[in-house]
Amino acid sequence: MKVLSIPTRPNATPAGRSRHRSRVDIAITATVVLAVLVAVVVGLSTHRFATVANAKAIITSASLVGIAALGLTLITIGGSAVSLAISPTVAAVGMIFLATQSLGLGPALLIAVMCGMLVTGVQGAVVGYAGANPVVLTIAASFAITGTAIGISGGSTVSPTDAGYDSLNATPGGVALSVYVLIALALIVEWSLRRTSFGRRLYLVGENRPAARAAGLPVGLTTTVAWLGAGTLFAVTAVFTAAFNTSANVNLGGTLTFDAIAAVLAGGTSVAGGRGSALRTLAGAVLIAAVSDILLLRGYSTGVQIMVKGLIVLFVVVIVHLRSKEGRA
Amino acid sequence: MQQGVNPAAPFARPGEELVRAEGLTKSFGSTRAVRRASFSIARGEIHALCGHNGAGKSTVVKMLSGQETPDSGAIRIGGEVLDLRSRQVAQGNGIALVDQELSVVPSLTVAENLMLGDVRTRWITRRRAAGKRFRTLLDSVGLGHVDLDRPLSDLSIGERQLIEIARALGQDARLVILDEPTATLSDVESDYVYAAVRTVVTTGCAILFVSHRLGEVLDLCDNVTVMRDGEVVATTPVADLTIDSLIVQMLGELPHRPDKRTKDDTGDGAEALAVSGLSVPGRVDDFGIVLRAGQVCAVAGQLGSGASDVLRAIAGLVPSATAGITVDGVAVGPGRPRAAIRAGIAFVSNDRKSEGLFLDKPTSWNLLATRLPHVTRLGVVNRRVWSATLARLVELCGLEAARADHAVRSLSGGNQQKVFVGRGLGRDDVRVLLLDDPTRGVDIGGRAAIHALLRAAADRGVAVLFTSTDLEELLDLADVVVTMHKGVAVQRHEGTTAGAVLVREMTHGAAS
Amino acid sequence: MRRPEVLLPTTALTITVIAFALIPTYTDSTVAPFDVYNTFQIFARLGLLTLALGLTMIAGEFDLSVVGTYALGGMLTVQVGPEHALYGLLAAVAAGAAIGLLQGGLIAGLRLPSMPVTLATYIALLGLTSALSGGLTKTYSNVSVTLWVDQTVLTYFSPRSLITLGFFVLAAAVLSFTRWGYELRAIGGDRRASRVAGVRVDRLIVGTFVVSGVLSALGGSLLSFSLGSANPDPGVQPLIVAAAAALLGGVSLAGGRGSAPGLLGGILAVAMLAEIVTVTAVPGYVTQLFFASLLGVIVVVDAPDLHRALVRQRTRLTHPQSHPQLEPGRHEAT
Amino acid sequence: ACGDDSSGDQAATSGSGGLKGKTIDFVGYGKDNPWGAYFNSVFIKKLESQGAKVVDLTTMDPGTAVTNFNQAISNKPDLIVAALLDTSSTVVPIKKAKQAKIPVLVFDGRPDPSVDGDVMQVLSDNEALGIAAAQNLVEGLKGQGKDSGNIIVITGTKSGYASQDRMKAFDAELAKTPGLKVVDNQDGNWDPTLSGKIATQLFAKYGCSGIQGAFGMADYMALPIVAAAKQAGCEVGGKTGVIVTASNCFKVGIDAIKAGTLYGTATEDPGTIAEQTADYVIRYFNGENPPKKELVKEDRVTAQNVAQFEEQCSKA
Ligand SMILES: Nc1ncnc2c1ncn2[C@@H]1O[C@H](COP(=O)(O)OP(=O)(O)OP(=O)(O)O)[C@@H](O)[C@H]1O
Ligand SMILES: Nc1ncnc2c1ncn2[C@@H]1O[C@H](COP(=O)(O)OP(=O)(O)OP(=O)(O)O)[C@@H](O)[C@H]1O
Ligand SMILES: O[C@@H]1[C@@H](O)[C@H](O)OC[C@H]1O
Ligand SMILES: [Mg+2]
Ligand SMILES: [Mg+2]
Repeated sequence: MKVLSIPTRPNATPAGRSRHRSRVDIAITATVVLAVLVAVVVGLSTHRFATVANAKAIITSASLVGIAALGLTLITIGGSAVSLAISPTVAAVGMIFLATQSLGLGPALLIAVMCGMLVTGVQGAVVGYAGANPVVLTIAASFAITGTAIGISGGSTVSPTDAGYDSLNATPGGVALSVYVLIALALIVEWSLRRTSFGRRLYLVGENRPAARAAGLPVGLTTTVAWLGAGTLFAVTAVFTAAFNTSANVNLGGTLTFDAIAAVLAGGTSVAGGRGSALRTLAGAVLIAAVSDILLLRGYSTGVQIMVKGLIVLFVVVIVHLRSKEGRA
Repeated sequence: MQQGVNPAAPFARPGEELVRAEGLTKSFGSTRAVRRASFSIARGEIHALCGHNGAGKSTVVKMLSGQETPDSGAIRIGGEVLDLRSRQVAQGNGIALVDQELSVVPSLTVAENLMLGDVRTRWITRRRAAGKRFRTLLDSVGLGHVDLDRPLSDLSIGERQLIEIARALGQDARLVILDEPTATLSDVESDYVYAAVRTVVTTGCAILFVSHRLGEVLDLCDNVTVMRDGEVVATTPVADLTIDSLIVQMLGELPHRPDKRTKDDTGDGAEALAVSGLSVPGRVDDFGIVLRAGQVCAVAGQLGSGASDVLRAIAGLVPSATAGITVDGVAVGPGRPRAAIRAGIAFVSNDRKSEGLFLDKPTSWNLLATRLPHVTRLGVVNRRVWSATLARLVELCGLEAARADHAVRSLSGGNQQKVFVGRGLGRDDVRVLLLDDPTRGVDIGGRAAIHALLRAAADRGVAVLFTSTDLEELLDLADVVVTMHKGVAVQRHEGTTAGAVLVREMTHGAAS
Repeated sequence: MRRPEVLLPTTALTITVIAFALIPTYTDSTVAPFDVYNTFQIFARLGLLTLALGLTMIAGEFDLSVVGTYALGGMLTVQVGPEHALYGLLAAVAAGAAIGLLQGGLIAGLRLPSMPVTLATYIALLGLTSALSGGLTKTYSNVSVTLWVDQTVLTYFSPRSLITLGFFVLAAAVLSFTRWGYELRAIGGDRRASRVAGVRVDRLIVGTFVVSGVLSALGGSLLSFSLGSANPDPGVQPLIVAAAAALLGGVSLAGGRGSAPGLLGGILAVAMLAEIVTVTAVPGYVTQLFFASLLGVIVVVDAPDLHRALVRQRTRLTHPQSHPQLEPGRHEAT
Repeated sequence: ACGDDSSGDQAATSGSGGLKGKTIDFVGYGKDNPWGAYFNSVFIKKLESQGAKVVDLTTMDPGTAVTNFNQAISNKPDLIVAALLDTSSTVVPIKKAKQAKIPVLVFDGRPDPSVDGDVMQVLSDNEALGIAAAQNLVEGLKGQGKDSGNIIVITGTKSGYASQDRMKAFDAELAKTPGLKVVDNQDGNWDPTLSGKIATQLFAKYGCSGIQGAFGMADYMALPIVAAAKQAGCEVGGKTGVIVTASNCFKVGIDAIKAGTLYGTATEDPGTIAEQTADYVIRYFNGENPPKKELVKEDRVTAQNVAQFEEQCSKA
């Protein structure tokens, strides 16, 4: 077999180029380190920031967005960019969850998850098998979901007839249940992405769809499964959100669509697909929550918090882009 | 800079020098695409640039047209050294271009495409006035029948190419560069281009003509500059050239042939692939072939000859293809890549960047992408099986084991191609290996390694079918060569065939 | 064969005009000139946003930040210009241009994808607007301006809808009589080819984003004048409706396709639909379902893999003997 | 300025023909708001049962409300009934309606003083509601032995007088107990989800020890405050926990008062005012010339008197 190998050459990258590369690289790394340092210093010097209670507050506020963002991560890695139908899906599933409380918590949860999977999975199938543009498709889906939800509910708020949902508001060990669920789900998603053939296929399909097709990978199926997973995670967000608010209407999802996208992007995942991880999304969600928290504690308004969230996303997007360009120069 | 460069031969047609390339050098990473290339073109001259694939022709073109900046060397136009920073600057200096890759916009109309990027277009466009000029322009390339307001997407690929040529010719440029302008054109269409080019040079402008069609080069051009492996070999007046002498200039000394098998070694296998009546509307007409297990067969044809389409259709990637295909006697429905793969057909595209490799993923992922079912248990990756399979493949492909975890993007082109080919190797379920131009952009060493891989696959009983435009490769590797020209098979050759015959058939079709 | 950029808006507009004209026959409501006026008012509310988004889509980009700029423009107008409406307007336009310059510069200069960049800007702008207003809806005390922009002109129009129409006319003129028009479609259709052909791609991208910023900010200004107030968070509905209008107007998400008259047709169809819904008191959710089906059809018809499957199916049907018995002797090339 | 001025005459006279054949354009709160949903159902049903045609132009978005108001004017109905989410942006539409001689009835929060004389009004006693909320907090904290502490407030849409009047009265009443201080006051836009979000932030910002009392302007806004407090690990009610009050009543609120998590609320249930507004419309069309302005009587509700209001408050 040795005959087949060609003589290996020394890695002969021209000196000029490597010097140039490392200079840009150093600049990027320095910027990132500086940003982290500033954040740490500002954080530590902020009254009440470095306390256990506050840490709980941060992770709690990251939990609901975080779970939805995990779902979006699957969609993004699979090359479908983003879903713009997250908020309506969460609202509709939340309404269904509260409306079915009389059946008991278990059945209500099951129905909610099934609905989330169905609604999102159908979109995934259209994207996966027909190659439809996910952005337009999810815009259409958001109209369809909201329209249907209003049509059925008459536009009014759903209030539960049984209080079974309240166990989702539990705080075992003084930490909200949704936080445990977030961590568990992040680990499960991360494991599936890294260790299963579904995960590998998803990265491959997401990075290069024509290549995946030519290599005979099941493009349609893989995409659909990813969206089904996303639907499940949206449903989990929905039940927690509905339980927390004790009532649900078509506005339940609020700004969740954009919050989830922000978390995914802040985690350094590119919308081009083929890259990203659940843990990085988790980090993105926590990063945004932590910075918002610092600003909150320092007395900045909600507006400033939102603005800084946008700037963080912009910063990460630019840095990640520059880095990956460097890496492949 | 100048030493070691062949002094330009005297021109066939005397004229004032217009363009001079002086020691142009360009590297991409550690690929030295062009080294100290020098030549000059006179006013009124049609100057050909020839060379094998990857010789550096297009890179020279890119430097002359402002798309790439030379690492060193200079470009003089009308005696003045110019810094061609961008396409606009080059155009401002009177350099028009037809790129090797079709560069028109299908969603625009014919007229809009003709105006596109023209530095003379004013902010307010006056269509009426331009209309007359465009009509004349279209007439000159034989598109008199085409409506100026039709979107280009209504036109055939050949017609689109003619539009791009018309655009360049209509820019009143001092130098018009045509990089393989006729590769996708029929004879009739090409004739219009030749006529138009001849007309344009009478106004004193110069043409740089890149082509693999040696016949047209000899008919049309005044001087030929031949490049080989990034360097200029010679510039010769056409009067002093024949097709055969030009081929020798391009190929240089043929390297020593590796163990090319005799005809007896093959042909005893069972029929592995049978294709009949393969047609792709507008591209391939009624192609058929039978291959035995262990045979290596080349479909040889120039760009646009339909050779690639034949392979893609067999791989199920052309939805409009019709064909009867059987693998080991079992019929495979066309148009469905997964069915083809299930039947044992593995395909290696000629476009490894967009249709082949997952560039940002590690070598290991790329090699195992088509084998996930074999390395997983109940959907979970079995790390032991994964590493064992990987180790076997890395060894088989002659890759560095240590780099299996590096992104494929960081490998050299040759090694990338080995990874790509390696995906279809060492698998019992692969019966037919299809490779579309497997050594495009790969150097001599990498090419030999890939050839060895293909041979080894054939020895294990796989039927190998590949396309190539490269004579050397055809002669080295193939047991059977089917030449193609304009969508139809010209001739099937088994055993030794003279290279010149193949080149002739690929560039001229069947002898008449 | 009609092309989608003509076919889509004409169909959409025809259907809605017919539905509009038929209102009296299928309901007991009547159509008054005011309904036409009101249609144009709805048009004025979303028109500039649609134009801004549509132009970036034609160039093959997608400017999600338009709603952020729209909100900021409205807020600046209210806060800067209570006395002199013009100052407010200028502040909004300047902010829109600056935002466009920044985004266009990043996107063209670093070759960044526009979606994540404009999304980040969108979030940041909403935050900025909310910070400027303390999160509150701010009122505009200059009632005379409010009355002026919405007064009836020529029965069917108001200064506001006429200004908006004016921008569509201007855009149509610029796009059809200057090289900007086809160059914009060129860079959206095939950016590489455009670069090779010598189009100044980067400048054009920056310019498009500046125009998009200015138009969105102006749209926000006009809305604030009309409402006499500015809302720091208009929500995502305007963006989604504007995107739907642009798609109906024959613009494609892939870029390279679309025209100003098409965009006008798209947004007029949407406005008329909204007016029909109000006049006939059709429940709002029906409109949403209608939009959903419309977009659903557009996106599915456009889906490449579906095309592939259809071509394959058609090939099968027209060549029924797709797996024929191999006739010996015919396989091999001569 | 819009529409045909001359035809407005007979519309302006209420006549005495009852509601039969009358058209009422209803620019009320949207159904997505729990209060609006119940108000609308009662109000519309009652008028339709009398033979009137009600055109539903309700919304919870202040901008859309203005458009809808203008639409209503163009429809030339016999009456426009409106709730004013944003007081100032409805000044111009009210003036336009007057020009078009279309009568307007405003309910819940009062209109801008500049157009006060141009409309009929059935108002919640928002000042009483604000006072009740403040009294609930003072009383609740006193019960815990506190006469000082930090209060957070999440209001309804701040651009409307329903919120502003409640807040003014609340502040004035609270000022009587100098130890109590409003440390944060945020616009919750009559939106339960938004209120929960804001509350979560505020508990993170001040910590459990930094908040002694909370005022969510509606029951459906106060309950997310309770949920947020619990999520943040803060005690609610009882001997030391946060005292939470609302200022309108729903079944969920009554349940919470009984459970002890909500200290108190005030009446202003949507049913009562809906009945009274519908009644006003009927009287108007019957030519009974009802007074230009009517106020709904409001009461304070706590655990002590919850039984008395349970029936009135449990319909929505
Ligand atoms: N952008 C690039 N990055 C890296 N390598 C490149 C790039 N462009 C060209 N090359 C390499 O430079 C060499 C010369 O390529 P070039 O395109 O000039 O060849 P050519 O003579 O035009 O070949 P062909 O006849 O196939 O068109 C090849 O090895 C090619 O792989
Ligand atoms: N980005 C990179 N990071 C690490 N190693 C690299 C990178 N790019 C190239 N190399 C290594 O440098 C060496 C030269 O690579 P290069 O692509 O320039 O080779 P090449 O001359 O084009 O070879 P080939 O003819 O096979 O294409 C190879 O060993 C390659 O693996
Ligand atoms: O609950 C709210 C009520 O208290 C207020 O008066 O008007 C709007 C309602 O949503
Ligand atoms: Mg070339
Ligand atoms: Mg190479």
